[in-house]
Amino acid sequence: MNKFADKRPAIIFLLFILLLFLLPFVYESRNLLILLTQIFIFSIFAMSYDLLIGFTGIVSFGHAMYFGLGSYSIGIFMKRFEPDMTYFLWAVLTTIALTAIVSFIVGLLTLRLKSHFYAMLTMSLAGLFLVLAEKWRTLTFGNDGFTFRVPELFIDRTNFYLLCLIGMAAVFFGLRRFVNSPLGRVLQAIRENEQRTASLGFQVLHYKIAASVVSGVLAGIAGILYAISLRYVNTSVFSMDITLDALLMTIIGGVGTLAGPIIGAGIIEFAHDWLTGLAKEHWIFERWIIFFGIIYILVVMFFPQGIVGTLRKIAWKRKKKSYPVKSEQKAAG
Amino acid sequence: MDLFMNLALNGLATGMLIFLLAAGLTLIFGLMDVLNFAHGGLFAWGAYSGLWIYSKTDSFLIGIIGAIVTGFILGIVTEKWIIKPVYGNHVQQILITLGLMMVLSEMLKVIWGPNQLTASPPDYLKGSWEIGEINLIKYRVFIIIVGLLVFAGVQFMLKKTKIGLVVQAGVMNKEMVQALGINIQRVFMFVFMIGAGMAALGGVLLGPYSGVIHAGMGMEFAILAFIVVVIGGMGNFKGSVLAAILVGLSGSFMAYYVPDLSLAVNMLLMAVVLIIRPQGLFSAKG
Amino acid sequence: MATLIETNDLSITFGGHTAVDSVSISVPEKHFKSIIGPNGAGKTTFFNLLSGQLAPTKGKVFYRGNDITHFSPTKRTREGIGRSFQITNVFPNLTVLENVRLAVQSQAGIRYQMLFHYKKYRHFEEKAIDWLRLVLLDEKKDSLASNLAHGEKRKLEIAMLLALETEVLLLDEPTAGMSLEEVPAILEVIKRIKNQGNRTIILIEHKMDMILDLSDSVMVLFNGRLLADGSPEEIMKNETVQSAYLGGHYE
Amino acid sequence: MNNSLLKLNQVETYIGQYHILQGVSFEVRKGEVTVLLGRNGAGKTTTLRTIMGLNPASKGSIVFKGEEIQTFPTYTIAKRGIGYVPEDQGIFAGLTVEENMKVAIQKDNEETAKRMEWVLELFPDLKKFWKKPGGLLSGGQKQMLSIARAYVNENELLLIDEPSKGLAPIMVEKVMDSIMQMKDQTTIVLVEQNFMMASTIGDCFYIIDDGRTVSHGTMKQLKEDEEMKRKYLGIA
Repeated sequence: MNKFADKRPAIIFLLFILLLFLLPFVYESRNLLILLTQIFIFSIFAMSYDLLIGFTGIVSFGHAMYFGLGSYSIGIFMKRFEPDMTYFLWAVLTTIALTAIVSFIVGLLTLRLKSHFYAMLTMSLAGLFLVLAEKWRTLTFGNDGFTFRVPELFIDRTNFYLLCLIGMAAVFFGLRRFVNSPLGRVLQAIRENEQRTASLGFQVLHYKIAASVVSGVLAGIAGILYAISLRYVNTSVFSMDITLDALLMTIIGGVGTLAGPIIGAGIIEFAHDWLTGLAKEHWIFERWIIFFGIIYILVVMFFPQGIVGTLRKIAWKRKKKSYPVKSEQKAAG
Repeated sequence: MDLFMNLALNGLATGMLIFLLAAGLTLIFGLMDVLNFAHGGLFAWGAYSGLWIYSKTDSFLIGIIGAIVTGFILGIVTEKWIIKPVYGNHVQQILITLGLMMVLSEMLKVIWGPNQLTASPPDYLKGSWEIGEINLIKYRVFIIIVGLLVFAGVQFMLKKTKIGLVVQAGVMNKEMVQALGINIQRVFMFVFMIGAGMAALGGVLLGPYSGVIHAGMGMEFAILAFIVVVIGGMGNFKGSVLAAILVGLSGSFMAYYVPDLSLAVNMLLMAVVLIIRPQGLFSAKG
Repeated sequence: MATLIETNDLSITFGGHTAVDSVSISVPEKHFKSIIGPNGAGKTTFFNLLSGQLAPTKGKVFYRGNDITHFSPTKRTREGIGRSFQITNVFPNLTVLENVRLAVQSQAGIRYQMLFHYKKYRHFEEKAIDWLRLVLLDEKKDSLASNLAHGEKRKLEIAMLLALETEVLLLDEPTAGMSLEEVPAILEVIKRIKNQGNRTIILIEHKMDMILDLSDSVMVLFNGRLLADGSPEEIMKNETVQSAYLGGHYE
Repeated sequence: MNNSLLKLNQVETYIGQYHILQGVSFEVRKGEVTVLLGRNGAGKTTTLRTIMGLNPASKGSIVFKGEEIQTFPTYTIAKRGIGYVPEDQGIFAGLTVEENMKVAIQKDNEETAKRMEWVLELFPDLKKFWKKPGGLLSGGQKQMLSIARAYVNENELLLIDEPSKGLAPIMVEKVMDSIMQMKDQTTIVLVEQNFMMASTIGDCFYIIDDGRTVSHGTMKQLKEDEEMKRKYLGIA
């Protein structure tokens, strides 16, 4: 029974993926397709963020820097060289290398800094990348950004949709395996009690760096897909708003769960789309982020585990109620 | 000489504005162990509300007072509803104050529109004084004087008044302050209010100085203020003024000589300080 | 029996105050030793010297005849000296089983494996359950640690310590902060460990009945000095010990 | 019981999950020095902290001058007239002796000024180091400052936690002398491990063991009762 319960979310998720996979073949709506593509991309980004905040207990306010590195890598390769698959792969490799190096350094800093400082420092570092992108005009065209062509394969929206869907599924299952691996389990132990983890004989810093690097690389991948979807990149990919998106999605969806960020990304992108539509009726909806800001604050205050976490807690309580008598008796005896 | 003076004056003025923001951050951190990521939002609110009042009343002075009052009110509300429920939980504090920052900036856009607004100093602060070769821009001198007055005022409060001593005592030992019959919650609120008021004052002063204000200015300056707080030593009030001047001056000179590196240098300085001397450059405590 | 742990002239000074003053003891294998002493006698400090949390100002610590004075706590744990703390220290939002499993994993040296699911290491789980059984906590294996009663948390902590399979167990007041009703359960657990007969245990405790019941030998610390060391019966009769305890600081 | 100043009835306190006080009851009579005895970790310090509201009681009642105070916040309790000298003295290290006293003063009137004079007479050392930061004082001077701070207000009850801890014998005597002098003016609850000091100053005693009050009586009785000393303070 236990085994089944463990597998159940994966099975549900697999069915869900299958449905989404079939969607473009049965229902033709360009807008929905684009919206869903966006959701997949941000799901990857939010899951990578959750690996830090939810599984390792690290609050980073600079996640946009990895995202931006990915976006600019692909943009620059496509613009400077040929928009074909070879250079696409080069861009991916470059992204992985750059994000791995940066996240390794940032991970090293987690050793010394308390949560406050770490959040501040990552926020500032992301700010630094933003400035860099603005100033290095020969490469980035500064604030205006630049458009670029993408490999033929990705021009077709359906193809790209499927690629992003597969990407999301792969990241989901990959991270699921990762957080359930012996190493991933140690990350959760660190989140719960860092000193104790160390006193069990684990080198806490190594684990934090590992989490930082994996998370950074995945965020970079999300950045690549994002830039391809727009065929355009500008400095906004390094902005605080990108980090805030990940934060909102993860927190509202539920930290420390992988389904949470996906659900969060879905809710926020859908609501964003819907509210922007409403903006024609009333201008206040253009400021949709204000609603999310308020919801986010309420969630942090009252449901710090988000939607998925709260549901899980309720389920947990119900399960516990079913056999409390037995365990009480044993404890007494 | 003229250039040097101008850059120095410019740097000092910027430094004073950053100081007004950083001083509140550092006091709140020292006493309450809360790092307020929404502090920049209060700064931006000061700018918008102050300049709005200025435009309605045609009096810059009333605008400044209005900004400070706005800061006080927002500070009290923030402390009571946002910070108080999450005392002692660092992660929640960080997350919630960042959320507040987001809401505060968006609110500005809702009320005053998403575009940037222009601002200029009142007539009596326009232009400059010429002293020999040197050209002193009045408004910059004005900012520096206000900044110094605030510094002196807060310093006086901390050293010479009962409430100031209580604030300092609270930084050292909160429990004992309470055991001596003082309601520390009220002290927290007071400090938060003062900090927010200073941030709002900084905001309204910035408007005519830079000529434009926009909703994102809070975040921009908040990052500078964080740098200052780190360099000055978290919770160290005097350190924050020195660090603010340092950052202001370096920004001003760098912006002239190597414009592309000005922000990078400050960040780098912060990173180095965090790694080598996390307690800050000007902190005596190990 | 062979000597397992030995201290030689062990001392530590904090700013002029000598917290542990020239303490030399030797503990044979499979021995159960208790440390008693009044407030501020230096018991926990002495523990910190044994487990490596503190480095001595003077003197040496030997383990199996090797000088381990300068080993870090992590290294000592890996060498075979494990300790529990006075303050409860578990992973609150992980299950009881997971708490112990992590310790088993560390003991097995599986530290950076990230490609396989943890269930691949099924034997870790079985081992963890064995440890939980030993501390009478196996029924609660699927509860979150944060939902345990205080006494149960202490048991969980002991299970985690046991799972590291260290030769030596340093137990620092395992009954601290516990309701009287919870104490017998802990006593039972410690008895079980002792009866297994394969560990060397050093215990700090102030509950005398418990000490007399369990110990092979008792050492008394007073103002950082070793006042007496002997069988429980000898200690009970010792005049110096009694007068020291009765507040004779200034006599 | 007209002269009852403070009464604890079956007080229980948790610190986190730790059930530290499991039923503490005692009564303090006006003008007396009540000594709390018991071994390390028995709950004496927590008892004082619970009275002050620093570790609030989860069960039981604390009555001070006829009023139940167990739910009050710490500062209200302090204002009701209880002064507290904690185990670590709680000196504001960065403030001078003068500033430490200033923070403590609740009412700035003539009465306080008089008390201040009296306190400084009691502890001439404080006057000598008036402008010196509290953190640079010696252990004994810190202890005096802490007591002075609690005593400068018109407190009817002083809670003093192990004033002899970590002090040189000469300092212990000084502190003891000062407490003896205050004894005539105020009621005191004293936690003390030093039995010599406790028995000299104390009028009556309560023994706390494993978070419960297990025994009490007059100091004279305790001095004569070897069995009691052995059982709760000793090792047998």
